[in-house]
Amino acid sequence: MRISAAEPLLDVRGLNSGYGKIVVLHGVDINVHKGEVVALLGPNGAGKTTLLRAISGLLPWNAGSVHFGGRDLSGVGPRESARAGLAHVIEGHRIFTQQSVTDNLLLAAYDVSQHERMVRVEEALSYFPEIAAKRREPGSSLSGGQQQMLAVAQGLVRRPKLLMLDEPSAGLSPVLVDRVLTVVARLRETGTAVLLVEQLIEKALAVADRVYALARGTVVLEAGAAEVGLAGRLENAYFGTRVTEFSAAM
Amino acid sequence: MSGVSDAVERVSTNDVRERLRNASASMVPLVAIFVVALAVPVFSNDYWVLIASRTAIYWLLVGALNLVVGFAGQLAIGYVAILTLGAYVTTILSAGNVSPPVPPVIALAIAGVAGSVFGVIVGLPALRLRTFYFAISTFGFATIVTQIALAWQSVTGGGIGLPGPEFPAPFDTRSGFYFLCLGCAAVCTWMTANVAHSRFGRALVAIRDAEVAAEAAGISKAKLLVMVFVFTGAAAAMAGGLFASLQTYITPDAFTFDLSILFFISILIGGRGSILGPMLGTIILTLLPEFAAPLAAWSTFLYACLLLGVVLAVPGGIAALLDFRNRKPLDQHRAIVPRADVISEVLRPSQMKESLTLSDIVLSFGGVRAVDGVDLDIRPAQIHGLIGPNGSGKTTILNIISGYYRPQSGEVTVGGETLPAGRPATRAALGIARTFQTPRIIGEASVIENVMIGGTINGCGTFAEALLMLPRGRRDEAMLRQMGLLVLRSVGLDSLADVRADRLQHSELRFVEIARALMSQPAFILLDEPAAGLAPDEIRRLGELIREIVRRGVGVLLVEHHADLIFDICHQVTVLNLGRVLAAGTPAEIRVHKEVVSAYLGG
Amino acid sequence: MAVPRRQFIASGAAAVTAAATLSFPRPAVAQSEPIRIGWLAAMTGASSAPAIGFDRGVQYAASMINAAGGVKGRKIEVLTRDTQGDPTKAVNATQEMISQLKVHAIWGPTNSGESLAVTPIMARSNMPNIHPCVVTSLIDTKKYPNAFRTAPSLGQWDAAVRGYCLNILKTKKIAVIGDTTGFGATAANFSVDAFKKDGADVVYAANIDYNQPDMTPDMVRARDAGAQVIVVWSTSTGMDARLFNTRGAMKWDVPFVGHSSMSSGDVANLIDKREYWNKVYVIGYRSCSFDAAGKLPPRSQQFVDSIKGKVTLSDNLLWWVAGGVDAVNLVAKAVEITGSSASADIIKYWNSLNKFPGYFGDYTFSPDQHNGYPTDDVVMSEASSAKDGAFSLAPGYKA
Amino acid sequence: MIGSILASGLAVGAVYALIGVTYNTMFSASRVISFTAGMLGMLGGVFGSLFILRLGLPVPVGFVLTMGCCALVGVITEFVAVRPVLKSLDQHLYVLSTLALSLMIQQLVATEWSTEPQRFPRLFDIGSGLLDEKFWLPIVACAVGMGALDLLYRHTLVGKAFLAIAEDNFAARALGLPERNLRIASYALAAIIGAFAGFAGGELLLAFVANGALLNFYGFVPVALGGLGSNRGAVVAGLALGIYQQAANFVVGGIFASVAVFAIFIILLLAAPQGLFGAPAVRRV
Repeated sequence: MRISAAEPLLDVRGLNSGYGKIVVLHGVDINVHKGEVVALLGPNGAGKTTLLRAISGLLPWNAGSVHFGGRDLSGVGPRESARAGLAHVIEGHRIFTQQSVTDNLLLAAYDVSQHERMVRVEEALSYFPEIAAKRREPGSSLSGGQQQMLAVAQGLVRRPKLLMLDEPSAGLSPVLVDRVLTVVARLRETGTAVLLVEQLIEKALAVADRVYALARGTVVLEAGAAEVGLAGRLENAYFGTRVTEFSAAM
Repeated sequence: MSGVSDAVERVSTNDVRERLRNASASMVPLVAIFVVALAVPVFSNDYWVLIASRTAIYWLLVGALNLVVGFAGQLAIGYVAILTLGAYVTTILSAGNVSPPVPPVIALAIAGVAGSVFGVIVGLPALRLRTFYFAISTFGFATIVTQIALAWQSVTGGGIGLPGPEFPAPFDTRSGFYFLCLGCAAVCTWMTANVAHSRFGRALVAIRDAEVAAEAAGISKAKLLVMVFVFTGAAAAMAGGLFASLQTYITPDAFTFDLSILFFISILIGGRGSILGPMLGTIILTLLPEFAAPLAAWSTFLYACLLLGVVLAVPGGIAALLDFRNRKPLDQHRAIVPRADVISEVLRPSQMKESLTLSDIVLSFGGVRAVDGVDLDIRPAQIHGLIGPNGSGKTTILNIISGYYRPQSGEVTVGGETLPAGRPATRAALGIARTFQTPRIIGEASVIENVMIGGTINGCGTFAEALLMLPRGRRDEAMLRQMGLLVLRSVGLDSLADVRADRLQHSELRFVEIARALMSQPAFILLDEPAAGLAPDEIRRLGELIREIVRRGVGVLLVEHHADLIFDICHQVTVLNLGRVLAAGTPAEIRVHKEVVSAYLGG
Repeated sequence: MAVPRRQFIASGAAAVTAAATLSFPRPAVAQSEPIRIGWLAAMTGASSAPAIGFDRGVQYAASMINAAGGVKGRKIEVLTRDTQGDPTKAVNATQEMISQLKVHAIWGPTNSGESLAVTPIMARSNMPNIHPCVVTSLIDTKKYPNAFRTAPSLGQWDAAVRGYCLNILKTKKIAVIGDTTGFGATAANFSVDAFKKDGADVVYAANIDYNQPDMTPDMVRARDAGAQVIVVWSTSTGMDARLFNTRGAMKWDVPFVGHSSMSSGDVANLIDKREYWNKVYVIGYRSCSFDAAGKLPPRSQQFVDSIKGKVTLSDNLLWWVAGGVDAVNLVAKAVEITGSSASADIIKYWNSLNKFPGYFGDYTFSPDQHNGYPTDDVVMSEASSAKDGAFSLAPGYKA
Repeated sequence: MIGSILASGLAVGAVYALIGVTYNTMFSASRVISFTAGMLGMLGGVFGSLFILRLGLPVPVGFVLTMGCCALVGVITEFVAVRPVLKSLDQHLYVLSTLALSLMIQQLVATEWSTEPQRFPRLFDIGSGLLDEKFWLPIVACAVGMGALDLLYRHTLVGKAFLAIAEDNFAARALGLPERNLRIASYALAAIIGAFAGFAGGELLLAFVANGALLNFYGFVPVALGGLGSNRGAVVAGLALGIYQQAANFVVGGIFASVAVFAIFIILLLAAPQGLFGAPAVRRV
């Protein structure tokens, strides 16, 4: 376990959450430090998306705690967490197809003061020239990849302390995936922390400082992105064999 | 179905007694109410007899309408239309405005027939329209009928209306007539209760709360609703005939929309899917204005307050307040212990020798090719695992097999015989059962009832037989309940048989769904992520259960994320990616398949 | 599941005790018990205006009699039930009055829809009943020997309207308009037939939904058909006003003749110009009409003076108040003369009445004639001339 | 003749259309179809008459007060009849809760105001005959209302937020939009649209309690035929309905007119359950 002296930006402890009767997360512990990129890996149905939703307050949680920037987020809705600087880009690039690119970004800047809004929008667009060119066009006219970029841009508009990206690569061509992930790298430089849920392990590891592997609703592995033999350990973690050993090994 | 008949033979006498006890237990309060009602003329006066008659007449209609609104969940707010029709038909026939005068009793019967026809007409839009739209369309019929009554002066007397029919002795006195109404109400209640406690009643509730699961169980919404509309229409029209006689005179303005609302509201404050609740609702709403006579001016307002109060405070209605059995806490530390040995009792050795085959299936939504030329071969007595990343088309394939989606090309066959595409209700009869990713359960029904839904197609009694509780209907019930209990025992939930399903834990619901699938004695079972949300030991037991099912010759298609389970129990595994088959083979082969590992892990 | 049973018995028991406490000793035995008059009034809901007017008369008369020591020491007790114009409620209330409140006579209901439903019920227990409802079939001395009408029948109304159109306005081409309610449809049809019988030429007949925002199409048709007078059968003030406004907008000076709702105060609020209300003649009554000199008949004048300050007339019609008073007096008188409040005696007394001097009119009943109101007293009056609930006679009548 | 049918037809049609838009606005914010829509139209007329005629306030003041009061009613609707049942939309409890509330409103008006139609003030006193303001006012109001809505939705962030919530409630929340406040706001907005319709149609329909139930139905027809959630559809269908209804009044007479309307409604709906501009049904599995 890597212990850091600095108080983590995001600190999740013993989190239990789920949908109605379905408990998906069983006592999840993760943390993200300032300016750090953390990849959250794991097979489908492991609870990655659920975890992000619980953190941003889209889902209520029944046990455990979430602290962000020292603030207790229990019972805090998505709006407050967003205001606190925690931006959540949900899966499936669900942008508002009937509204223009600019409007989509303005909506993300809803709480930002009037005169500041356009500044933020331009700033976010500066990361994605290809959609900046289409700023007047409706979201429906964008390709899947561009819609994903727009979704990420929506997250950036708030100048978040932590950006949570849920499978930004889903349904994107490798080229576009790289486009999105380079942005993640740039964000790290600006000191923005990123919590990245990814299917494409190599690509995730390429940008991440640390990885957590989630399986069956619990963290089965935490490691530095650079550690050797990580792939093999992940595989085992995924397929559920000898998990106990690994968790013991940590 | 030999297995089924075995089950029937195995119905031991105490099972039957048990079943009767359950059925009659729910009848006790109803009977009690009618006993008290019988006494009304004895220790009170004509006024209260009149009010009681009115209540009985309203209940005659509401009781039947309860099947449409309370059970099938169709928002029929305009049923005063059929009341009006019945009133006018009875009156006109017995007055002889169009024909030689007919004796009122016979006129009443004819009205019943007319009502059942009209009931179907008013009801049919429910098959096509969304709930609120349907509500408004019934309201439309209500207006049309009164307007016609108003305009057709030569027959209906127009605005002045007609003197209502007078029933012959012994029904010509206040109490005589009251007993007539009470009799009709009692019969109607008995019939409704019979339907409610039959496979048809459960099917109605299934249509309301779990339509998709209902289709998978082979329930045809259209057929079922038409039968119910016929019954309800008849009852409502006869209520109209009695109403006309009670009023002694009918004019179009006697059939106010408030009346319609009263019927509708009685049911909903009574509680959906209950008979006692709506009955109390009707009684309360009919008596209330009489006790609150001085408040007449505000009656509607109070009435609305009551309604709002009920909706906000007790959405379950009166029935929920009276449902004590489901108040007592369940054992918190209960565990699901499937009894593999019982499976052999539940499932007869499957005769199915051919396999369920998908050949070159293609289905795209919009531009996206969800399934892109997939071949699949599910053999009897084998477990076929289907894995792959999200959006790789696993569930889509399940939905194609069970007939919810119509593939653009390719076909699904069993032993060379093509299954009709896009018709889910046919699958149960073809021996294909399934479970769902998120359990499709009727929360307000008991666990056993939920399970019995799965056996709906095994019943052989008709709706009429159920209505009149004829032997075949009774036997169906015995058989289904017996099977249900057996199946529940096999999945290890028999201790929860009579508990409201929505009180169960998620993991238990998964097993309830499997039990429901087993009810139809299927040759193939499609399981959609049965292990999702289950604890490790539960997953292990699930594995054993599936293995045992397969031993009886059933073919299983298992869509699962829990790779460990897949590799543990499957005979064959197919890996999908982006709608295509990435690899197929034995678990061992797949386990080491390089592409799979990378695709599955990404990379 | 025992609780529901208990609950029901509880409410059942409540019913029974209610019955017990409310039931009274039989009328015949106690001579000092109050005279109970059941009063079926549509006090709320649509078209509640008449009932409210009647009620003032009823309460006034009862208080007067009781203040004077009652009838042979028996107080008058008025038991009112608000039927809201709903026949169903009326049926319940009537049965309650008969079997539970044990009233001696019933006054009302005040509209035909309810009356049609309750009359047979009252007949069944031979309950003495007076009502002001117009529908002809309500009075049938064979079927309902207990029911008496103290107001004109539809036939009498229609006769007055027809007579005025044909004999005084001397019009030959008639347009008849009714609304789509039960009353409107019935009255209009009745009127059309009667006009035809009298050889008049009904050039236009229609039923209009009183919510119809614009009456122009019908009015234009009537005009194009050459109508010289428009007969209106509707209780909807909204529809009346719209008709007047349309006529005004069309600059057409055809007279309106018909139902008294056209003279209601509500119409005054709804018409665009005051003068649009001219040339509107509504059914009225001699007893409640000012002659050319602006004087009421002596008896009426004396009545108006007597109630001054006690009953407001400005916002309702004199004939309602007078009718209410007469109803109570008819019952009181019956008990006073026969010394009994038994149904048979009351009915017997009423059947013997000849020109009983009421404030609304002189009532005459006989065993085979229960339409008590004198036809000649039904007259037409100027709709816009309301003053303290009375109207000036329409032009053409000799006082 | 045809002229007057068109005039009154378009006029009432415009009112129906705006009530339809009221239904839509409430629906897109909450997926709830509320029986209070028609009541708001009725209240627009009643409050207008109350403030301007009975209390003698100047027209602009009366107008603003009317809108204000109705907006309040809208907010109350959201709190009392909508929010509590949002959790269980599939049970259709909203049908009951909103029905109950609308019955209360109706009863209150009947007892506290009047059961008889009351006069509505003449606002501008422009035009007569077929060009009378009572005919063109609702039509203009409909145009203005739709224009204003368009401005709101296209050119203000709040309006865009409304659209966002209507399109994808979850995404909107994830984005940090104040979903709950926006829902309250759109109920107030819906109420104002309804009140505006009632106010503009006041001279035509009068301040009459019975208009509530009437508009509830005739306002829903355009929604059903035009397609739930589509304001364009509501306007087209509303105007069509108005003309059809007035023509029916004229051709088959008052008694059968309503029969004609209901019949065509049921038939068209069966033919096209999603309405003219409606979205197709969503996949169930």
